[in-house]
Amino acid sequence: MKVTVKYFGLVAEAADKSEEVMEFNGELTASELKEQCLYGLSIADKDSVQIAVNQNLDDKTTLKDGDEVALLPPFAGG
Amino acid sequence: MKVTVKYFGLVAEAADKSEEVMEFNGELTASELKEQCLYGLSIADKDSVQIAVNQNLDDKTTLKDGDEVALLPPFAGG
Amino acid sequence: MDKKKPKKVFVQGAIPPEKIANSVANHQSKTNIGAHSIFLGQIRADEVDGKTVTAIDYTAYEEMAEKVFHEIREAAFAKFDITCAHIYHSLGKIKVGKLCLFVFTSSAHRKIAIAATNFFVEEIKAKVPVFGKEIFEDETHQWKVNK
Amino acid sequence: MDKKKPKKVFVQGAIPPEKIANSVANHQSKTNIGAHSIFLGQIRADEVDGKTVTAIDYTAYEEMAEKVFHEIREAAFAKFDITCAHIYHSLGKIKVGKLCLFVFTSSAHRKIAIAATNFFVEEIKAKVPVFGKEIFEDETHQWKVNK
Repeated sequence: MKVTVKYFGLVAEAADKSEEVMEFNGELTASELKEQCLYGLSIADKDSVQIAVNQNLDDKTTLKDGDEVALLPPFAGG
Repeated sequence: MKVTVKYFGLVAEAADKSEEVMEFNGELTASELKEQCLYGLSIADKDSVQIAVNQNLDDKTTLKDGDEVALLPPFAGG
Repeated sequence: MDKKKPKKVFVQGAIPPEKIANSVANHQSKTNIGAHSIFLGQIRADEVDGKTVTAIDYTAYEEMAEKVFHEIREAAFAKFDITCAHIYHSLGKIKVGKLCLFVFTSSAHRKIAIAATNFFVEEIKAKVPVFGKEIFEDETHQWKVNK
Repeated sequence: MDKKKPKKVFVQGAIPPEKIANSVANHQSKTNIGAHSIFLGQIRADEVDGKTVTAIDYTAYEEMAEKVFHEIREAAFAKFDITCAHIYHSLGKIKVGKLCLFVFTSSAHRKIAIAATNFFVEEIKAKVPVFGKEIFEDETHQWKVNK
């Protein structure tokens, strides 16, 4: 199963990447994927990072093949 | 004693004048003057006409020589 | 800063949209500002008994009105932490679709600017001796009353 | 009317003040409008630990952001009796004093326009995935967080 992970703002900076394709077997929720992606990164408040799956905020869902997952640090628009 | 009376908006229209100097003897309050000025004029709601004496809303005051009294219909600014 | 120089609020005729752009541009050097809140009043083609408003002819008790505008400014600066505030109101015959009121406040923070503009608009409507003759297409008229 | 055509909200670079004048001028033919309410966000020279912000570099999860902007518009039109609503948000490096957000709503009545603009601003701050890197004069930076 493949999902595309997008990194933004301070998460992209800490990870030093903006996008990657991850492959894995078995079931994985969005928040499990987040934990995995942020593991080892220097981010002060990981709880403040929200997850969007296919452009909807959602950390409960179990990921499906082809999903687009985004890791979103606190919003700063306006 | 002389006061200047200014008419605005629908009051000026009904009175067909914008300003006049009135002379009288004895004491007169602002609201008594208003009553006198509006007497006989075709104004539907005379209660809605406010009085300013020397540019302050005031209908209680007793007029003094040289006062400027304004008869102000409902405001419509903005 | 603006607080100290009382400026004339009334302008003859409609307020041109360019005035808004100029006012905003003039504030780009004030780097403590984070938010501008603007209110514009535009003449509406209201229908009354089948007749349509084509213009409003504004008159005012000008000396008192400028004094009240000044008092509203003072109250706004006392009440809100705004950096600047500008108000312009039209006099004369303003056609439908044209602007008759321009309120512009600025602050470090959005909520303050928005609240201050709201305050100005409500105070102006309630307290300033401005009168409006709504002129219909057949040249008859009625007198506008703020609600 | 505007309701039906979803337009792009993001613009590259700062929003020029002339855009405001043009937007207002474009609404002078809509004679059912009585009130415009405008909010502008301007980059502030905040001081943090003795260093001064010189610019904010905005990035966004663009596809999701445009979708959320659209949902906010839909919600605003359902909630408020507005005739039009326009939003523009900058992307890229916006210098201090320049405009990064332009919200513009119009209605027959002032209270509706003011409430709608307020709604847009709060919703945009809370819900749209936009990220801001505050750049200091020494080229260091910190990430902005909306409060």
